[in-house]
Amino acid sequence: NIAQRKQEAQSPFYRVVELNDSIEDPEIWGKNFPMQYDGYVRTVDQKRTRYGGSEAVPRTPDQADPRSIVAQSRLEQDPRLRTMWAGYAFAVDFREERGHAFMLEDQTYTKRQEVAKQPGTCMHCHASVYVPYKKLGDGDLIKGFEKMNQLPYKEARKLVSHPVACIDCHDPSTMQLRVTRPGFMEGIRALKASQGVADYDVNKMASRQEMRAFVCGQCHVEYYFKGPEKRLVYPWANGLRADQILAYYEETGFKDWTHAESGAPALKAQHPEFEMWNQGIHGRSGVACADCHMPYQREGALKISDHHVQSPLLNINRACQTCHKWSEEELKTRAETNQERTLSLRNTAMDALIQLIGDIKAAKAGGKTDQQLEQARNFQRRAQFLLDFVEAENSSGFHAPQEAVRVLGESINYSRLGQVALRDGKSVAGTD
Amino acid sequence: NIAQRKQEAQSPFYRVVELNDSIEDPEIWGKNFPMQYDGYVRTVDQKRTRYGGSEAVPRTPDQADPRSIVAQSRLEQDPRLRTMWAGYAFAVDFREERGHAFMLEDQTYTKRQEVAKQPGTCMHCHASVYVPYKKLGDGDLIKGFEKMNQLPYKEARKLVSHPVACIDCHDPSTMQLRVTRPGFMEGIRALKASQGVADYDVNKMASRQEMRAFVCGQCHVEYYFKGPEKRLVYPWANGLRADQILAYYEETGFKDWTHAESGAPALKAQHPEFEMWNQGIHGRSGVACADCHMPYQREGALKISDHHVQSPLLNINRACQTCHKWSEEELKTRAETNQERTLSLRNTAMDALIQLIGDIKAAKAGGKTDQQLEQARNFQRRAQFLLDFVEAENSSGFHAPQEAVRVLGESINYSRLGQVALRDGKSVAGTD
Amino acid sequence: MDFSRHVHILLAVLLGAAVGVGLYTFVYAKGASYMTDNPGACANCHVMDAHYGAWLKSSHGRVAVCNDCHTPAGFVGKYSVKATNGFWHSFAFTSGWFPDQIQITERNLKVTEGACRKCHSDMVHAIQLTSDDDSFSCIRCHRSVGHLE
Ligand code: HEC
Ligand code: HEC
Ligand code: HEC
Ligand code: HEC
Ligand code: HEC
Ligand code: HEC
Ligand code: HEC
Ligand code: HEC
Ligand code: HEC
Ligand code: HEC
Ligand code: HEC
Ligand code: HEC
Ligand code: HEC
Ligand code: HEC
Ligand SMILES: [Ca+2]
Ligand SMILES: [Ca+2]
Repeated sequence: NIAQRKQEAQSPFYRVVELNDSIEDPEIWGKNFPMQYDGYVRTVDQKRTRYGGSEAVPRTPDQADPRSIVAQSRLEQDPRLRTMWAGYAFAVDFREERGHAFMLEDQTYTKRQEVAKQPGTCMHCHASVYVPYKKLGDGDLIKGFEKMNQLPYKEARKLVSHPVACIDCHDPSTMQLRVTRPGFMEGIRALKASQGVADYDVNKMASRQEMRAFVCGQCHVEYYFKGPEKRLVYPWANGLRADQILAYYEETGFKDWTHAESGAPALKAQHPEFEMWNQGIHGRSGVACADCHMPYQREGALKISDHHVQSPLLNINRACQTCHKWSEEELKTRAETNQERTLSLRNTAMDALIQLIGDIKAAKAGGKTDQQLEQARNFQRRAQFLLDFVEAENSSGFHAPQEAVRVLGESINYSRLGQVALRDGKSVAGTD
Repeated sequence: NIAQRKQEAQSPFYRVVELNDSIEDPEIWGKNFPMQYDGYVRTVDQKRTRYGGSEAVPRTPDQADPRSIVAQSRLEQDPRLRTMWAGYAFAVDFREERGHAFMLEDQTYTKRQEVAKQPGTCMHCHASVYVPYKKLGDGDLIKGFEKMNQLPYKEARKLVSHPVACIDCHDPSTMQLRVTRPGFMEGIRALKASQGVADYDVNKMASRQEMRAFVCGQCHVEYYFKGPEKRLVYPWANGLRADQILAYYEETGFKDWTHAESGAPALKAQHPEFEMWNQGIHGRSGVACADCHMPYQREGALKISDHHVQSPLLNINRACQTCHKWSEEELKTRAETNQERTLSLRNTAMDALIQLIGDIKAAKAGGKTDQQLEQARNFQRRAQFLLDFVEAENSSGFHAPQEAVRVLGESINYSRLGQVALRDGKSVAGTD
Repeated sequence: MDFSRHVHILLAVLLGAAVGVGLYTFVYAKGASYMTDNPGACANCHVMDAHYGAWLKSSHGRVAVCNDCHTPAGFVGKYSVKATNGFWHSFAFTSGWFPDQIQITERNLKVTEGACRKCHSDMVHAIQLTSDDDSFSCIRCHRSVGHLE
């Protein structure tokens, strides 16, 4: 009733506890902000959309992995992925991602941990590391980051206790958004430098609206581990487009692994949501991640940000309809039409890549030398990275529909050129 | 001033002449509707945008061609087009299209007329044929259409006198929009039939908003001449997507010509603006051609449709800002960003096709038989049609940015598969 | 010749004419009603018709009039904005020098953003908690509240 609402409105939050920069546990923050906390804990929900969300798949817990529910396996859905990643941990276990509540346990128990020795760097995006970094660095965030990167995963794991928490996105005294992740601070600084902006300090120079995307860009980005220090680096020094990132890797000569079937120096792309969103019309229009994935929600006489971060297609009314007056059904169809087009060309690109890998494998078996295979392998490296860039981007093309498909078109070209190069045993005119 | 404007608002048009269904001359219609007529005659303007509009290129008139100004040659801009169309009239003369005022003379004097014998069918889209068709068919539009199709171009040319005129889009008694072109009536009927709607009669069943696109769809469409009667047919029986149209041609076994360098049974795509627009977000949102190309314009107290049909990028305030609140500069950049992405992949696709044609040509010269070349030629046929579909579409991808790029991706795949097939001398597993 | 003097004379003449014409427009177009809060006053100009119609259909058609959104709170603010806008609207209308699709100016957009907060401060209190950064725009999401498209 109105009296009650007026009351709520006047003092929206009660300061029940005194928050400070060392309180990690979201439950304590939740005492002051119970509505946001309620949403936050609901990220345990699992619900599928046509191409996103996630499905709760039951499993029998065992010694190595106590989880009784996981998300569906992407490798089972499309076995071609196993071929694409042959020889790399991803070929062993790769699942649809699910809500934030699971990030720490999913990382701890993925079978990828069993086949490869992972560094503490992994923690950067799967745990509340702000307080642990500061502790480890004696008050210095960056030092703590550098130290944790160099620990073995198992050691680092002991230093953290929560998935991403309030403190990772909010300043406890003002509740303002803030970036706490060194990877993003350094990545965005390199990007801005390439655009002529020197010494960019994200926490001082970003607008509030930018921060509504940057806090997500802390983790939803392409990355690699640089050098023996395993420093987490976002490869943005040339720009955020797939081809600019590929150029960066070409310049630095980095590879993630050697492809087991073809011997190509392969790259793995991971969740470049932030990069793709930047190429799309929503990004260009200043529509931030939080606008769609944490839309405002009425609670009594107040509106608050929905902290149940999830697929906007599970929440079209609030996520889309304030800006778009189309019906929910129509908006869903629009998003899915963009996704279908992307996935149809993704399939063409996937077939092309798998055929190239098969051809190189056969040529190798047939006795071709590394030198004879070099060109085809380089084509594979490029084709595969571009395809994976779209494949790994979790919106199935929605965040930047035309750009996703353009990148796939270039991937197809490289895969098929690889096949031609292999047959010619020499360079193809004008394409290298 | 306001007094005059208040007056105007009350009686928008004066009936100066009595119009009827046999008055062709737009100047006479213009007596009743001088503001629309003023716009109509301004389609002589030539002005370039970044990728559209047109440029007035001076030339010295001669016996065969009295034009002293033409539009820029697309063949000179991109000589690869000559290779793509080798052996077909388009390789001889193909220019950027310009305003409606020129349609009749540009058709009459294109050098394509010199190298190929064209039928009267051509007239359907380059002249005011409504009255001539009716005359030729003794009052029966369809009969007149069929008769004119079968005349040689030169004969048909004598029966017409104007470019598209008021009577081609308007009912003279009500000024309502109407479709007067048999090609569109039949094409849309076939399309609707494929969607389960029987006996579709466009002039009875279309909504007013649909008509604001259908009157343009009378001409801005892909077409072919069917059989010895040279009937104009819009190949829409499977749907409007590029691949559906390609499937239609595959089923009917139609070809436009035999490629001079490769011997492939080639297809030519032409101006599929209507088809592409249908795949885009504007088409889906019910934004019609006239909304952007003939936006409302203030004339004193009145709003009229701007009959100066042209590139909307020459008129962003009226064409776009009704719906979009971004600045003119920003809107132009948005459109151009979509166009750039399309054109960049179009270049990749064009290189791929030209290389395939070169390879087939070399293989032929090297003594390969027709049977050995068949598969590569079929890949060329498909790759070329899909590329040309985007190339010939005059918005450089703007009408449907993601779809344009998807079609190019498939084209690249076919071109490169053709090269592989040629090298293997046999079918490539799983791709045919 | 002193060019800048000529420019000054020219400007003075133009301005005189503008004020004259503006005054004529003001009287003839029932300018006095501009001073009221009656939305009909705005719709006196046919170029405001579409906005008037769209306002009637909008969610605010029954809860806020034009001036609630297009003038700031407080008497002085309100009438000084009205005076500035009133002059330019009359001038533009009479001269015909304005785009077919009228675009709101930055200045007036700020006024409107302020207006949202004027009525809805209770509702948005929570979301303003993290920052009262005034570049945070309401109409980024609620563009159609005043004029349904
Ligand atoms: C305009 C709305 C919008 C914006 C802005 C947006 N997204 Fe999305 N996002 C979507 C939609 C729609 C999907 C597809 C969901 C599906 O398929 O169920 C999606 C999917 C995702 C997914 C996969 C979700 C799932 O359910 O599997 C992630 C992760 C994601 N987005 C992160 C981001 C990040 C990070 C940003 C900002 C850098 C961002 N999004 C910006 C609308 C948006
Ligand atoms: C500290 C790192 C981190 C931050 C910050 C972060 N995410 Fe995530 N996000 C993840 C991880 C890791 C997962 C996958 C968890 C899993 O599968 O166990 C994930 C999953 C998701 C999903 C998938 C949910 C589903 O049902 O499939 C969405 C959507 C999403 N994040 C959006 C966002 C948005 C929006 C923001 C910013 C408001 C954000 N994330 C901030 C790391 C992060
Ligand atoms: C730069 C941030 C970042 C780093 C570093 C990172 N992750 Fe993730 N991880 C994410 C995000 C974001 C998601 C959710 C999106 C997705 O799954 O694509 C995710 C999802 C996952 C998932 C669930 C989906 C799957 O792949 O099965 C696992 C498991 C995982 N990460 C393991 C790891 C491991 C192991 C490491 C270290 C080698 C690591 N992550 C490093 C950001 C990161
Ligand atoms: C992944 C990032 C992320 C995490 C984790 C997070 N928030 Fe937020 N939160 C946001 C964003 C984005 C906003 C919108 C801020 C803005 O617009 O300035 C927000 C806004 C808020 C606000 C302001 C009111 C509102 O709802 O808009 C409060 C209070 C808040 N969060 C509390 C919490 C609490 C409590 C937790 C932990 C239980 C938490 N947040 C965890 C991203 C996060
Ligand atoms: C804060 C505003 C905002 C939100 C929230 C938003 N959009 Fe948009 N959307 C835009 C803008 C702005 C454009 C660009 C067109 C324009 O300028 O009108 C756009 C364009 C689109 C387009 C056309 C572009 C294309 O690539 O086809 C689709 C489809 C779309 N949005 C769907 C969605 C869906 C689905 C959601 C929810 C998941 C959503 N939008 C949420 C503002 C928004
Ligand atoms: C949403 C606005 C919009 C709609 C609707 C639209 N167009 Fe366009 N059209 C454009 C833009 C923008 C261009 C690119 C112009 C340029 O590059 O200068 C264009 C280009 C064209 C061109 C080439 C113009 C030139 O200057 O070279 C033609 C022809 C055309 N459109 C016809 C159509 C037809 C026919 C329809 C309906 C079936 C249609 N358009 C629907 C916006 C639109
Ligand atoms: C009777 C056939 C016909 C109809 C009907 C028709 N057009 Fe055209 N249109 C043409 C032809 C032919 C040309 C090219 C003329 C030339 O280059 O000489 C053309 C050219 C154009 C151009 C290019 C102008 C430039 O500067 O490059 C645009 C834009 C255009 N038409 C839009 C439309 C729209 C919008 C409609 C419907 C309102 C329409 N047309 C109806 C046949 C037609
Ligand atoms: C189905 C309608 C249609 C038919 C039939 C048609 N045209 Fe066109 N023509 C157009 C449209 C629309 C344009 C403008 C768009 C473009 O140029 O792509 C055009 C443009 C042209 C142009 C100017 C641009 C150029 O290609 O150099 C010439 C010349 C031309 N046509 C000649 C012909 C000839 C010759 C025929 C008969 C063989 C013919 N047209 C049949 C619709 C048609
Ligand atoms: C290529 C098609 C085309 C041609 C040719 C054409 N018109 Fe139109 N005309 C339209 C369209 C589309 C509309 C918008 C009708 C609607 O919304 O119902 C229109 C509207 C009109 C209107 C209604 C008022 C308005 O401006 O919206 C009048 C009057 C008119 N046209 C007169 C003419 C005259 C006179 C000519 C010849 C000089 C002519 N038209 C040639 C397509 C055309
Ligand atoms: C009658 C309304 C209308 C007109 C006129 C219009 N648009 Fe749009 N536009 C839309 C709608 C509707 C969408 C889809 C997004 C949405 O639902 O808000 C859209 C989407 C877009 C997008 C995003 C989609 C993409 O593919 O990137 C761009 C860019 C765009 N319009 C540019 C233009 C330009 C440039 C013009 C003028 C030439 C124009 N529009 C004219 C209504 C219109
Ligand atoms: C004398 C005729 C007339 C009257 C009365 C009138 N307007 Fe206007 N208005 C115009 C004209 C003409 C423009 C376009 C000016 C331009 O774009 O330069 C305009 C533009 C506007 C704009 C957008 C441009 C800007 O300055 O931000 C707003 C907002 C506006 N009017 C609101 C109103 C309101 C509110 C009222 C009633 C209190 C009103 N108008 C009364 C003629 C009028
Ligand atoms: C609830 C708030 C609200 C009310 C009431 C309102 N407006 Fe507006 N008006 C706005 C907003 C917000 C904009 C900016 C729209 C935009 O940029 O998309 C605007 C813009 C305008 C513009 C500029 C055109 C444009 O689209 O930018 C004019 C003119 C205008 N209003 C006139 C009026 C008139 C006349 C009335 C009363 C009949 C009125 N408004 C009532 C909120 C309102
Ligand atoms: C004069 C006071 C007043 C002003 C100014 C005002 N509003 Fe409102 N608004 C109201 C009232 C009262 C309601 C409740 C209407 C109802 O319950 O039907 C409302 C309802 C709303 C709603 C819910 C209805 C809907 O359209 O979804 C939104 C959103 C909203 N206002 C946003 C805004 C924004 C944004 C602005 C500024 C552009 C604004 N308001 C300016 C008084 C105002
Ligand atoms: C990022 C998008 C976004 C922005 C920015 C935004 N809102 Fe909202 N607003 C929403 C959504 C979504 C809802 C619906 C919440 C619900 O229904 O649970 C809403 C609801 C409202 C309501 C209540 C509607 C009702 O039905 O009662 C009002 C009032 C309102 N907003 C005013 C504002 C004002 C004032 C501002 C600026 C300070 C603003 N909004 C900024 C998205 C936004
Ligand atoms: Ca998911
Ligand atoms: Ca042109």
